[in-house]
Amino acid sequence: MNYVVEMKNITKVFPGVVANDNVNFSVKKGEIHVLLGENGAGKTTLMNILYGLYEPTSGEIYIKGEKVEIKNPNIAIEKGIGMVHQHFMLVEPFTVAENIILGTEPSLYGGLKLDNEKAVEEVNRISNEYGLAVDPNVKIEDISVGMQQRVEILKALYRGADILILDEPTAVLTPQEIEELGVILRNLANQGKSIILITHKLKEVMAMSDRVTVIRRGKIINTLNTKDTSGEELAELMVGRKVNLVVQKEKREAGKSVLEVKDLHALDNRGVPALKGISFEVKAGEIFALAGVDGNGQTELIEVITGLRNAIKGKVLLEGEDITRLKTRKIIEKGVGHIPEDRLKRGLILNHTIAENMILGDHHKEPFSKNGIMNYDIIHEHAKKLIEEFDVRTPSEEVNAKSLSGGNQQKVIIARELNRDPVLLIAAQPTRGLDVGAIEFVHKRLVEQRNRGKAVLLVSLELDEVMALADRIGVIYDGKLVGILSAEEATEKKLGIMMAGGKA
Amino acid sequence: MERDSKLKTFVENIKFPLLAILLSFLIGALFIIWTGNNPLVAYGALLSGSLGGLDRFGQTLLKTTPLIFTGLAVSFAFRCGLFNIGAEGQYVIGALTTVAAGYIFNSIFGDLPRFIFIPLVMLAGALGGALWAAIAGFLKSKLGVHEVITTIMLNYTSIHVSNFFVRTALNPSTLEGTTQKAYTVLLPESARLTQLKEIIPWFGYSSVHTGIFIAIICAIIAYFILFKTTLGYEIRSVGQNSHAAEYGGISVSKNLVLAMIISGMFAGLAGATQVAGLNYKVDMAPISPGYGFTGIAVALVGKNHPLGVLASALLFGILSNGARRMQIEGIPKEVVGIIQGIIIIFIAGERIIKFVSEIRERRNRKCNVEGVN
Amino acid sequence: MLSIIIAVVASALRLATPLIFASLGGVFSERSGVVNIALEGIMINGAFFSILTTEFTDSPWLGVLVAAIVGILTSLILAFLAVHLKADQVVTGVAINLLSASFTAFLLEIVWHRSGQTDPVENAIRAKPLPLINKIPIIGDLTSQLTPFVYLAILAVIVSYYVLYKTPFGLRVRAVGEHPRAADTVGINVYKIRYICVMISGALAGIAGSALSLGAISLFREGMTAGKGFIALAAMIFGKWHPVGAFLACLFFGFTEAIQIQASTLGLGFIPSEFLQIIPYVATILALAGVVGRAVAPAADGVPYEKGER
Amino acid sequence: TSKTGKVTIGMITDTGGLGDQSFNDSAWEGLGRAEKELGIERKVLESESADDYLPNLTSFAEEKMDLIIGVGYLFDKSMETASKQFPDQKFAIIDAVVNAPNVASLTFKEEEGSFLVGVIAGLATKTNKIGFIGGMKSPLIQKFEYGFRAGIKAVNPNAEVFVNYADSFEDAAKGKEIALVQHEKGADIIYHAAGGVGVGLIEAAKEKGFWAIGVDKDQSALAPKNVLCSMIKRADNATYYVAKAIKEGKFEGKVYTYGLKEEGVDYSDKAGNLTKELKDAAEKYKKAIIEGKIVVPKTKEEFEKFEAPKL
Ligand SMILES: Nc1ncnc2c1ncn2[C@@H]1O[C@H](COP(=O)(O)OP(=O)(O)OP(=O)(O)O)[C@@H](O)[C@H]1O
Ligand SMILES: Nc1ncnc2c1ncn2[C@@H]1O[C@H](COP(=O)(O)OP(=O)(O)OP(=O)(O)O)[C@@H](O)[C@H]1O
Ligand SMILES: [Mg+2]
Ligand SMILES: [Mg+2]
Repeated sequence: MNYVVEMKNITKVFPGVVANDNVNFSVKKGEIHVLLGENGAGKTTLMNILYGLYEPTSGEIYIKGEKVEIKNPNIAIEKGIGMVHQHFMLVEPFTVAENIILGTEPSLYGGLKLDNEKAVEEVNRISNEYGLAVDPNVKIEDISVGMQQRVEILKALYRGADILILDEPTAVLTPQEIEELGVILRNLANQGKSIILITHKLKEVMAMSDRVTVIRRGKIINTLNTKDTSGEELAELMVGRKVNLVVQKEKREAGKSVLEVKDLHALDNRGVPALKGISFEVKAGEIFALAGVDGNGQTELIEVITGLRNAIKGKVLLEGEDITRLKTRKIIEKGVGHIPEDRLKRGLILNHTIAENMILGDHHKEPFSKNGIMNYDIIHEHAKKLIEEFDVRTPSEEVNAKSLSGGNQQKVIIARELNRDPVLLIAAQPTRGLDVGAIEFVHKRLVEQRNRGKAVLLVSLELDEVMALADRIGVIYDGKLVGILSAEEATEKKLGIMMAGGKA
Repeated sequence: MERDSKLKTFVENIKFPLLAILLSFLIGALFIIWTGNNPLVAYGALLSGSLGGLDRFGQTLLKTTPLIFTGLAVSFAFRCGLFNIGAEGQYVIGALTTVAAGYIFNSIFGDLPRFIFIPLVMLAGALGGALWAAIAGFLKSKLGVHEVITTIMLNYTSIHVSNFFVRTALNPSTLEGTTQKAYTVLLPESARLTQLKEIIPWFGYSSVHTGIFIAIICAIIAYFILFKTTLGYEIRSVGQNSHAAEYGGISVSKNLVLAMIISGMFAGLAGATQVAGLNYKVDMAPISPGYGFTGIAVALVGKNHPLGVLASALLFGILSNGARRMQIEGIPKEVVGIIQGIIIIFIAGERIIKFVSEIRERRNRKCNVEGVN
Repeated sequence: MLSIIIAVVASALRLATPLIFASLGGVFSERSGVVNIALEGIMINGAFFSILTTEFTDSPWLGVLVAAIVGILTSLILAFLAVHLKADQVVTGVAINLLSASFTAFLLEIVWHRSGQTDPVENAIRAKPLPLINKIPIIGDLTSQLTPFVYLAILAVIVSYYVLYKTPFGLRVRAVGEHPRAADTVGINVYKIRYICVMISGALAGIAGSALSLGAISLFREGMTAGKGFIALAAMIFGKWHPVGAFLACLFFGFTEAIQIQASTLGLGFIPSEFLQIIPYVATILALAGVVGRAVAPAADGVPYEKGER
Repeated sequence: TSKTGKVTIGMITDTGGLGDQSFNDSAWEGLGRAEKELGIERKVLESESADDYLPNLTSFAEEKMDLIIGVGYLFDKSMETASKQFPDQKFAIIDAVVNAPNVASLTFKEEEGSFLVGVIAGLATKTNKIGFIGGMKSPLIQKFEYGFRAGIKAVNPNAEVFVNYADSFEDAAKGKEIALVQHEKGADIIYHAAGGVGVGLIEAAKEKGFWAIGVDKDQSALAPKNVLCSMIKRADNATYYVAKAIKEGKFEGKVYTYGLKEEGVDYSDKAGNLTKELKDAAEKYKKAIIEGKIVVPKTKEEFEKFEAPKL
């Protein structure tokens, strides 16, 4: 057989966890092969082993038929393996070109001088060759996530990768970008590159891949040809039970207005206007979704509503009361729950225990504390209850949040925010990086919240999610609201046009 | 069951520090031999000089007292993500305000009863340190000025500020009309801390004073604040991830300033107890006594845990008081400095020990594999 | 008046010189992600061994070389513990400072059989008028008051800038300090880069020590660094972890100190001397608070790199 | 008395420590002489900080030393406490007065020695500009300053005197900077009373080729060609004599003042840099002071009132 990658009997043990258990996994030349599995199944671990970041506890790897020991990424790169990581590996203050050439820099005078011109040239060359347009001279911190991902792919191609691993590449992309990525990947595959794609999104699996390998709790369940299977079957293999992929949601009359945003203006971190007069309202008993391409003011909007950023003009009203100038703590107390888009930066304190994370924001209130004294017995009981209720996979509530997988970290946050029973729940990318089982769970919770007469503001880049959950959909573009559609009138096409700034 | 595992982690926790101390003494022995001395004699002197009898132990506690305070100061700030190199300066200012308060209260109210006067001057010292630290905390939280620089700069500044007041406003020549002195007026008798030997005669000639109790109480308070109160929760949250803390409705700027103030209070109390328990005055000095810097080491060896600080301060107290006896035996006092350095290195690099055992393990494993093949 | 101004400028440059070397050392180390509190200790070692070498070989430049080598050796302790074993970098630095102060005092005892200070070496590195240039009016006067260390320091700034910002090596260093995992994934050996940078840092701090002893008072005294390593660290932060920034910050410190020494000459004698003493420190704080503003450290500064951690 | 049965004397340095090339060393040398000549045993404790003074005193007292000497005025309060705590223990303090029956206070008239080197400087200067570098501004160091300035005033009232305080007794580099700038301003002779800071002065003198005047001990060994002379303070004599008194059982807890008359201070010229005229002038003034014809000022106020008699 013409396998470019064969991983045989790979086992990887972390203290307390068997992340990969006797895994066999192979990839053919020129195929797009999806590695599918729920959170914490061991996908990233397996790929990190292939890329030389982890040493396997046992097992063998063959690349193009040759047995190799991949001790470090250098060897992986040498063997033609490139990897785009789940969390991007880009140096933020560096330019695109600098990031791409890093480690294999073109130079003059025998390495004594960086050849910047050559670097830019090279980047332009490969970017043309593969149809991945980037501006080599801008800094990473100034470009969108989608663009950053292109840089990551270019990084691998620049190093001559013919086996490309992408770890959840679509989690942060807009529908258009996902579509573009699909085209790019197919082109690359047609040029003979082999692609390993990690994802939880069944729709993408079906659309993009040639074959699928399903992994569950560290073990390989099966490898299938995409055309011989279905989303439902994959979902079931992945979580080990039947999954309901359609959100159940009956119609409901919205109540009075809970959140009102009026002509809001705000600046971003660099002092550039990010919100340019945005107005909308979210009513009790409805899910109002804010769709839009990343970087159009969503982050700033949420920060202003939750008191993390100051507005320069305009008002935010919660149940009729002006909360524009209130501090975050007051806003939380008034009943605003917030699932932040960046869980590592905002949502969790990684070196605190899960129990301590479960009370962040409520730590100063009874029963968790009284007169400034914490009650750790209650805090631990509380955490145990939520872990049980939200199915957080962890040995105990006393481990640090750091040691949880991405999906389970998200569950901790959701548990905390929902448990507070907020009148307004702001959910920003609440299912980013989650597996179908977990997504089903989160979606159910959001709908439940709405059904209980609470207001939900959903901010998502995933049109599927938006359309499945929302009662009304607003589209944000360049700091302004392009328009608001009801769930009935919204179609993927209409929304896509609005997200690009066009009127529907 | 739970108790059992707690005991286990406790043993785990102190195993490496103990090994580190042992190893450092072994290496220190080489240096002692190098100077032509007998390490057994030297270490005998070190131990008997610091632990041989209650009076010597009293002198050890005397050395330990300020180190507990500065160790607490450094570790408390650390918990909020602040590196307080400035315990040194806060100590100096705390000592100064203690003397000043002693004079001022005495001249306003006359002879105050001890149970009022002592808390008053302690408070003054704590406030002095707090104020000095607050400058750094405030600049950090409002203007983003790196606290390492401000505290270094404030250390130097504090010495000159102190010298200025010693030379002028607080000098006996100004206040009592004597000739110019190189130190301040003395702290009134009733503001002075009781010597332990007055309560327990066995402490003999030692000068240890009730400041040691204040220090221990402060360690317990620090522990309580950090791990049992919402304030501590907030401070630790800001220290670990200020973005998440902010998201959880915790004011980053408020907690940065608060942590710095509390840290400064501990350092200020070091100065206050040193003045009220031992010196009764502040000298004009070109440099400060270095408790702030040793406090960094104390905090780090104590793993930034208030109770760990108690233990590590005692260790440093034993070493530096024992050094006295070693000096009398004619062994260069530098050896003790070397041992202290090596202890910290080993504790910092507790993985050195793990590393060595790992290498051994790996070698064993290799042998086994080869054996099988 | 002119001669006073020249004297102050010369004084400022001389006072800044050891700081410049040390803070460049700090820049290298911290740009790669290793906090180097040990500058102070490395400096004292450099100061001691440069004098020791000069005493026995009568060659001061050999002394400077040995100071650099000893600096590297000392920094290897930091590298081994902090980079290799991922020990806390600050703790390790504090330990090295303590150890170095005691170790040099100990050796002083062993070699010279005394404590306190050595005798001055005959052949130190002193200010010399430069041929030809000393004929130029103002510049000649100025240069005749500068030691070769001053020129060496300025050269070191230029070279450091070039290395960090114009070479592939520099790009890697900065990448490792910002995002070590990203560097690792493109095959850069994070540990190797950090080792090299810490060693460069050690060499520079060692030279800084020799500039303090050989370049100023031509003998070794216990405690002669007197916190200069920490001031250098402050200068590095002040200069935003940039070689040129650090250089300017050191000059600033040099000037404030020189002016304070000259206060009476400059008609400031009526101010209590303690107030003049605090000028450099207060000025630094004010400058940071008002003018320079927030300094942002390399993102991974002080964080040990674990290969297999998420 | 030690195990060996010898008379044992413990000396405690101030924070300057041994090797200060100054009065700690000098006091220690005096005991060294006593060790050789009188067969006593000497022990030393170096104080890391002022907080060590009392514990060091009590540690020696616990050892039952025959005499404990504290070097430096900063010992005064701790000495007071210790002398009360150990009424049977004999103590001596240098540079300060402690009124207790078991404490001998050994003080010096630094202003008198400084006056003589002031006379020498005032006569030797070619530029008519002279420098003084003090350590920390304290009453003790001001005795040096005003004694020195009085000496200059006596022989050369028009000479300009630059005075700088280093605010340190340690920072030699700063001493060098101060000296270089004083020299740049024209000073060709600079005197110091600044401990380790003075090391920098002497280095500057060597580099630039001007005269430095040493202090406490004869410092000409540091730069024989550039140390004009030194004002010496015979702490060694003081400790030697008090050791002798102990040995002979004649110890008295009173104040001893060592001036020119008592050979407690003097000027010294081991390198032989002083010309005959300079020496003669110095001797002339020395005699006048010993005879009480001149009372040397030790403070600013006294200095301002001071009028040198024509000799
Ligand atoms: N460095 C590590 N140390 C300890 N445990 C780890 C480490 N990395 C991963 N694990 C554990 O190994 C298991 C597999 O994790 P991995 O990241 O491979 O999952 P994943 O399939 O990529 O999940 P996700 O979809 O959430 O990214 C998890 O239980 C995780 O907690
Ligand atoms: N990650 C951080 N590390 C260090 N300091 C920080 C961090 N984040 C914030 N700060 C400090 O806290 C200051 C204030 O932060 P923040 O914006 O949260 O408070 P604020 O809203 O301005 O305070 P207040 O509401 O009390 O006026 C910042 O200027 C900064 O100095
Ligand atoms: Mg993953
Ligand atoms: Mg705010």
